[in-house]
Amino acid sequence: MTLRSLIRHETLLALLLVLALVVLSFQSDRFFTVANLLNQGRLMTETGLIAIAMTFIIATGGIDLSVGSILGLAAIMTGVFWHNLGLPLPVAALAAIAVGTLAGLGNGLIITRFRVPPLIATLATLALYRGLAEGISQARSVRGYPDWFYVLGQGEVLGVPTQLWVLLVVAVVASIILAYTRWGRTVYAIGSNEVAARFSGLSVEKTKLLLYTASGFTSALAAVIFVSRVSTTRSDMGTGIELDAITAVVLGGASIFGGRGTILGTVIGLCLIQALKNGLSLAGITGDGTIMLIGAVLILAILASNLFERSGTR
Amino acid sequence: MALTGVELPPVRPRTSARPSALRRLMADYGQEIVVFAAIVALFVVVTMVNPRFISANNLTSIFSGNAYIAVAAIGMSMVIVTGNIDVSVGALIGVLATISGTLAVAGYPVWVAWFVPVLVGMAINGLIGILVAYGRIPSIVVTLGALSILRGGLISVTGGTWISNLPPEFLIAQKRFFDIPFPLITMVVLTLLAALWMRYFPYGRSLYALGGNPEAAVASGIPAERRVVAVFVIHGFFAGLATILFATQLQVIQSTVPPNLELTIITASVIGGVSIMGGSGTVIGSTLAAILFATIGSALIFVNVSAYWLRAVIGLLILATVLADMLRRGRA
Amino acid sequence: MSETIPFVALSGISKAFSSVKVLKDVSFDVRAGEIHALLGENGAGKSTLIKILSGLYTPDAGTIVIDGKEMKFASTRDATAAGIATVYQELLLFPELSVAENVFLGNYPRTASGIIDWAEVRRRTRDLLDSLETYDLDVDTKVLSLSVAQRQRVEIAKALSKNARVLIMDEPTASLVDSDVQQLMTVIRQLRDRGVGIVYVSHRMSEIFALADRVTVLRDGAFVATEDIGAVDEARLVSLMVGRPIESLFPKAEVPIGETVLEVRNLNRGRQVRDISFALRKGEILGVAGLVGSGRTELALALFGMTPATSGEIRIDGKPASIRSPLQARDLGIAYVPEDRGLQGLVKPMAIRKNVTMATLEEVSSGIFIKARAEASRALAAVRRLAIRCRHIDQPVGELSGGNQQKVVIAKWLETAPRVLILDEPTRGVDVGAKSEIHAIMGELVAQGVAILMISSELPEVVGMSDRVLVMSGGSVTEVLDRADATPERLGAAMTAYVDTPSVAGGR
Amino acid sequence: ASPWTGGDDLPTNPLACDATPATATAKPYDGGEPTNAPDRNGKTLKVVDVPKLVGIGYFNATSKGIADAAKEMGNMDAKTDGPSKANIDDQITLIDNYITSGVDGILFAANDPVAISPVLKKALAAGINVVGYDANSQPDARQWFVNQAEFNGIAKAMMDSMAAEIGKDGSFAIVTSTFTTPNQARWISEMQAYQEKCHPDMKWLETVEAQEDNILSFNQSNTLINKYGDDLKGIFGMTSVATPAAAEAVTQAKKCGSIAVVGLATPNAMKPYVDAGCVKSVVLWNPVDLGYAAAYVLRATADGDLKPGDTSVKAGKLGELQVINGSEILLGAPTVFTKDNINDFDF
Ligand SMILES: Nc1ncnc2c1ncn2[C@@H]1O[C@H](COP(=O)(O)OP(=O)(O)OP(=O)(O)O)[C@@H](O)[C@H]1O
Ligand SMILES: Nc1ncnc2c1ncn2[C@@H]1O[C@H](COP(=O)(O)OP(=O)(O)OP(=O)(O)O)[C@@H](O)[C@H]1O
Ligand SMILES: [Mg+2]
Ligand SMILES: [Mg+2]
Repeated sequence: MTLRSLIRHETLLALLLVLALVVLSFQSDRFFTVANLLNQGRLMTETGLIAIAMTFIIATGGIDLSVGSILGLAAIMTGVFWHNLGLPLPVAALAAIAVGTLAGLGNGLIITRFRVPPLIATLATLALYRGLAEGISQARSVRGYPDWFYVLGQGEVLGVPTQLWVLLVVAVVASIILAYTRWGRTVYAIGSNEVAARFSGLSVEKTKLLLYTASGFTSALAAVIFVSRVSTTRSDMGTGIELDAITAVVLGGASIFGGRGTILGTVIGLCLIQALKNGLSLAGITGDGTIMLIGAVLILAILASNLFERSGTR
Repeated sequence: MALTGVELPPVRPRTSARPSALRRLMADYGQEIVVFAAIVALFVVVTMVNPRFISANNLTSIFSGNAYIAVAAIGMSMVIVTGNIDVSVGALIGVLATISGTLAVAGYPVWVAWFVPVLVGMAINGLIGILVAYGRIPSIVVTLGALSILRGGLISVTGGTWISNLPPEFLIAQKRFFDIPFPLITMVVLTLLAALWMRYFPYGRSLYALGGNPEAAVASGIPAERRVVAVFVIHGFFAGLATILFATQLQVIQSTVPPNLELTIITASVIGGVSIMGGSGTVIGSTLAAILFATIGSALIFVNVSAYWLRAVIGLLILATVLADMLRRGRA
Repeated sequence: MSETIPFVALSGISKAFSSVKVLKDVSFDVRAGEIHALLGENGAGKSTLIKILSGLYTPDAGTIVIDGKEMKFASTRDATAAGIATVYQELLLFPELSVAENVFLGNYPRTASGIIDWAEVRRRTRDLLDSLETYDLDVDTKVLSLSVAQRQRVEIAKALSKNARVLIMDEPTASLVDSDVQQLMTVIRQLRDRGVGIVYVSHRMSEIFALADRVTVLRDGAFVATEDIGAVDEARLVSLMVGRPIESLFPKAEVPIGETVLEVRNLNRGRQVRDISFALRKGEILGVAGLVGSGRTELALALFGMTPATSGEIRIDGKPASIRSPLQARDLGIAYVPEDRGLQGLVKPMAIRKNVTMATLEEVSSGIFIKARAEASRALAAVRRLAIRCRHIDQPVGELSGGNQQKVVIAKWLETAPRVLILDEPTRGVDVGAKSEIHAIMGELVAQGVAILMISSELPEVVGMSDRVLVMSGGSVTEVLDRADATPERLGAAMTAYVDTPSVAGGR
Repeated sequence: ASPWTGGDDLPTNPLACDATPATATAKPYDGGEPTNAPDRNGKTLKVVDVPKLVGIGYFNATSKGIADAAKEMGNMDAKTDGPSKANIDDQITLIDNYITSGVDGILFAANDPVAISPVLKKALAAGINVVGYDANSQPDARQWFVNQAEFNGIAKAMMDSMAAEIGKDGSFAIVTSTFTTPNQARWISEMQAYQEKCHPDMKWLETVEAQEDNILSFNQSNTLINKYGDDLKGIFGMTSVATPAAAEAVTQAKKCGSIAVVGLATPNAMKPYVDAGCVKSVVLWNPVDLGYAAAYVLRATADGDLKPGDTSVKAGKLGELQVINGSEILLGAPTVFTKDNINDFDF
């Protein structure tokens, strides 16, 4: 039943995406072009990376609100390591990713060791990590990176934006892990019944620790891409990105109560949101109109899929 | 009673005495006590550094400048107690403040300008509640959507203009009664009323039942759907009252609300001990937590914490409160 | 004793869930002052019928007549108003609320000003609990810290508080030990004598014959028969329920006992496991008896590594073993089928296939990837071996009947090929048919050399299935009896021994 | 210890303490050029205006100026679309979309000078005319930048006003939006440099952040008043949100006359306080004029009337505006509003 309804939601969402693409193409002839669509991929990479890790976390019934702050912290650290400590840029970027990963590990430890509910734990670290970014940076930006660094955020590989490759690889690997491996199974088991998972000898704590750490990692990876895309660091980078990522994940059919969710769904959700943002803008609708519409789509998509599910099983 | 008149089996002496009053207080209000202790500790420490901290003026600004957050957190706490959440309340307060100010400037009687937003807040949240209860959409999804709609709508409609030239009698948050600022009175009275209601009225208790075990609540004859709608409407009511405090504090009304206002309000609720899983927590806790945040914000300036590190220290203090609570519960 | 005009009469009741017919044209009635037992296999539709009677579900067809008037219940509130109170099968309590509040939630005593009279709530709860001989349960503790059995009493107190004319009890004794059952039966008889009509569901035959005035049997959602208790015997009832006769309820297989597999010495963990020593041998079923809170489950959890022991020694095959997590326990060949199958045993929304392989994922994987085929064939084999009745292995376990759910949990742990199998209340809430099947499975397992530690609150089961019985009280072992010596009297004495002075027991 | 360590590490350039104007060093054009821009001379231009954020009074005023200019010229279609939070990412995405949709010109006020530059360069590469106002990008990422007032000019006006009110040894504090907001950070740096040079005895107490949030600005101002008591003589408001909130805090604390408020703000928001005598001077350029000038500069650029190397540009009713710093166009000196003139303005 769950499997069937899951597929049903994603089919519905995919149809919605196709519909949106068709309608938006009629609104502007500049929308459905390869260049524009690839460019949209560039713009959604950071949110996409974070949303993929968030899918795992939400599927366990958890949540990570601190991703935006980790992004900010890792962005700052990239600059600090390179500029202030004089590390070579690749090393600096890796070190910054390590810091972000550690921040995620911190979340994981608070959640698993102290049994703090994820929402509360990450609300607290949302403030803490952003504060660290501000404190460490002392409100200074680091700019003037060498040109090769911009390949990551502004360049292309085989005609496709570099970071889109990164997103693609991460998405494929993540969907294989979630769908076909023991870890994926463990994630769903934890999300559906954590106690039973523990009684079945699954390593609940280790899995959660790993997931929050992975979420820190993807946030930090997104940070480096972000820095490369905008060529500077700011401590307020990524503010509010957690809500964008969560929106994509729940639009993609993951249940906020855990036990349900797929990477495919999240990716379709992500594309739908990005297509609406871009297509509506090209059609001459301003940003505030667009976010209203995205809000409505979110509610209606979930409502529709609820109705389908109910009519299907009753 | 069911068994009166029936011959009961012989009563054996009770083997366990009731735990001491203190233990029970700690069990029932542990988190509230932790937060309260944190506030007291902050006051003591900061006052030692700078005695002006405890001056009447500063107390007034700490309490009344942030009272609207505490008032909004009352409704949020009720929503969370039922196992739901609302991430759109910040945007809602912005919308309601704009409505309130527009009415006041348009020359309607001030009580109209105060209470129309309360009604609108109840109506909008009622709609959210209906989607949650009857549409069976998780509240975080509905309110994420509502957040976008309200935020976008506010800018679309107002174009971002500020409302100024507010009539002086509209600015009730600046008034004092018995020399106590109105926001402070409102915060205390509403918190106490809500706390009593949630403790002593069956309707209030039913919210805990619903959050603790929805199926059991239905089996106990509690109409779950209606209660969910109701709790969102009540939350809208408190959001409306919070708006009155928010909108009448200054002589202008900004059409953008403080960034992350909803997160601040949710944080106040959960740090105050409202379980995010639903079913437990009190509004006294959320009000204390709102006061704690306000105190921290002011205290750090008083003890000259570098402004750059301010947010990090706030984050650490929040984390410390959370961990203290977990240690108290022996979970660590 | 009772009038012949029924107080409540249901007729022609049908109910379907998503096009599966669960009740088909069922008729049932309750008279004032009678105890009417409702019998049937797992999934026969007893609970569903009860939920209709208590206003939780609305029937698709059929009528409910109370006191001669036809009624439609929109919610449980209407049913309560009509004088019907229910103790549900799944414990429906509020973990974060106090005992007293749980009892009176929904119909609080109020003061003149309309607010809840908490003093009265607590006083009345105390009286109700005392009437159930539950003197040691503080009315102010939160329900989340109570054991299953204690929660059961709170449920009963809750139903009693409603001053009902019809009291429905859906498997109220599933988690009670014998002495508690006796106590409860006394209360039920007293209520009957006051003219309350009682609907009683239980899978324990002895209780039915001790209590009931009439019995109604359901099978596959259909009405089979309503009989006076004097007109039937146990064999007849079983065959009415199952549709075929069952030879023996406790088919104890005689198996040669081998060498010691598990040896426990001076094990301690908190206040519930004190200085416990025993040995378990190959092919042996060691029953564990005790009152509620005697520490049986705690002992199992310590052996299984859920709550690792703080001191003492565990030896497997004579070698000392350290068990700090369920994973370690599994690798040492220990399996644990927990007492709360919904919470601890199963991931209900997941398919049977996935539940069965949950403890042995490595074995159906190559590297980190799960081999879907290997998994399916294993699950299928398990379903066949334990005769789990399901549509297909991809059916969510939540849709199965209680007995079949229990078999899935057992199947999951059999996949690990355990050498020591700990069964905690293996047949709680399981119907006679499935119960005898589970007992048969236990017989097969010991024949293969598995050692079984069986915790059970049902004394006949303990006596019938065990080679030896370990009796616990207050966290300590008070007696180890051989099968021949394990009379209910001796067990009862050992179970209550030292209970008032646990520190003495701890010193053994 | 230095009271202000924020900012961007750029050198400061305090003006002379008296009224001597800055010596303008001539600098060659350092702006960018659109690639293969079509001939837009006289044609109707489709223009998008992307402010830092929508929903605050200041950018409403600049948008109004742009709209006014477009109406006056008759051959410009201008539309404002900005992020709802002052967020670089949203701003970049918006501009990117408008590049794709094919506008002729982009007017922007950057949330971050560096972060916005790649997307602006992309716009130039697509042949779009790009002009900034209020908050600059890197010079080569746009053609012209309309500078409302030079940073050191603002700093001087603010510090001199404050010194006049609280005396040469008064103590003051600052309420700003965030330390990472580039314009505010530059102003504060210039203020510090100018204060050290020209008002060395004044005491700089501290700088607090208050986002673009008037309630927080009000609370922070209150905290400053309570913390320093009589030691605090003046508060600077660095944004049009913070200044009225600071004035309100002083008013409600009944400290009018003993605590001076000086700041950047729109006159409308400040009228009540200026009229009540609580605030003596408000510093600002006219943001409506700023938007108006930006629209004219864009038009002139598209028409080819403003080319690299030019030293001035005609901007409708504002007359000739001077080119400074290579590729910036100066709106003029900031206006100091007082009780005498504040009611002459409406924005
Ligand atoms: N809410 C529901 N949705 C779908 N199917 C249900 C639902 N509740 C019960 N069923 C199905 O209806 C049938 C009857 O269930 P019911 O709980 O009434 O059985 P029961 O006789 O009480 O069994 P047990 O002895 O195990 O308690 C079972 O097959 C069960 O799976
Ligand atoms: N008197 C009591 N008060 C509160 N909690 C208790 C009490 N007795 C037992 N418990 C709790 O109930 C749970 C089960 O207890 P335990 O394992 O000791 O019981 P058991 O002998 O297995 O009996 P049963 O399984 O029938 O409940 C444990 O979590 C224990 O802490
Ligand atoms: Mg049942
Ligand atoms: Mg037990």
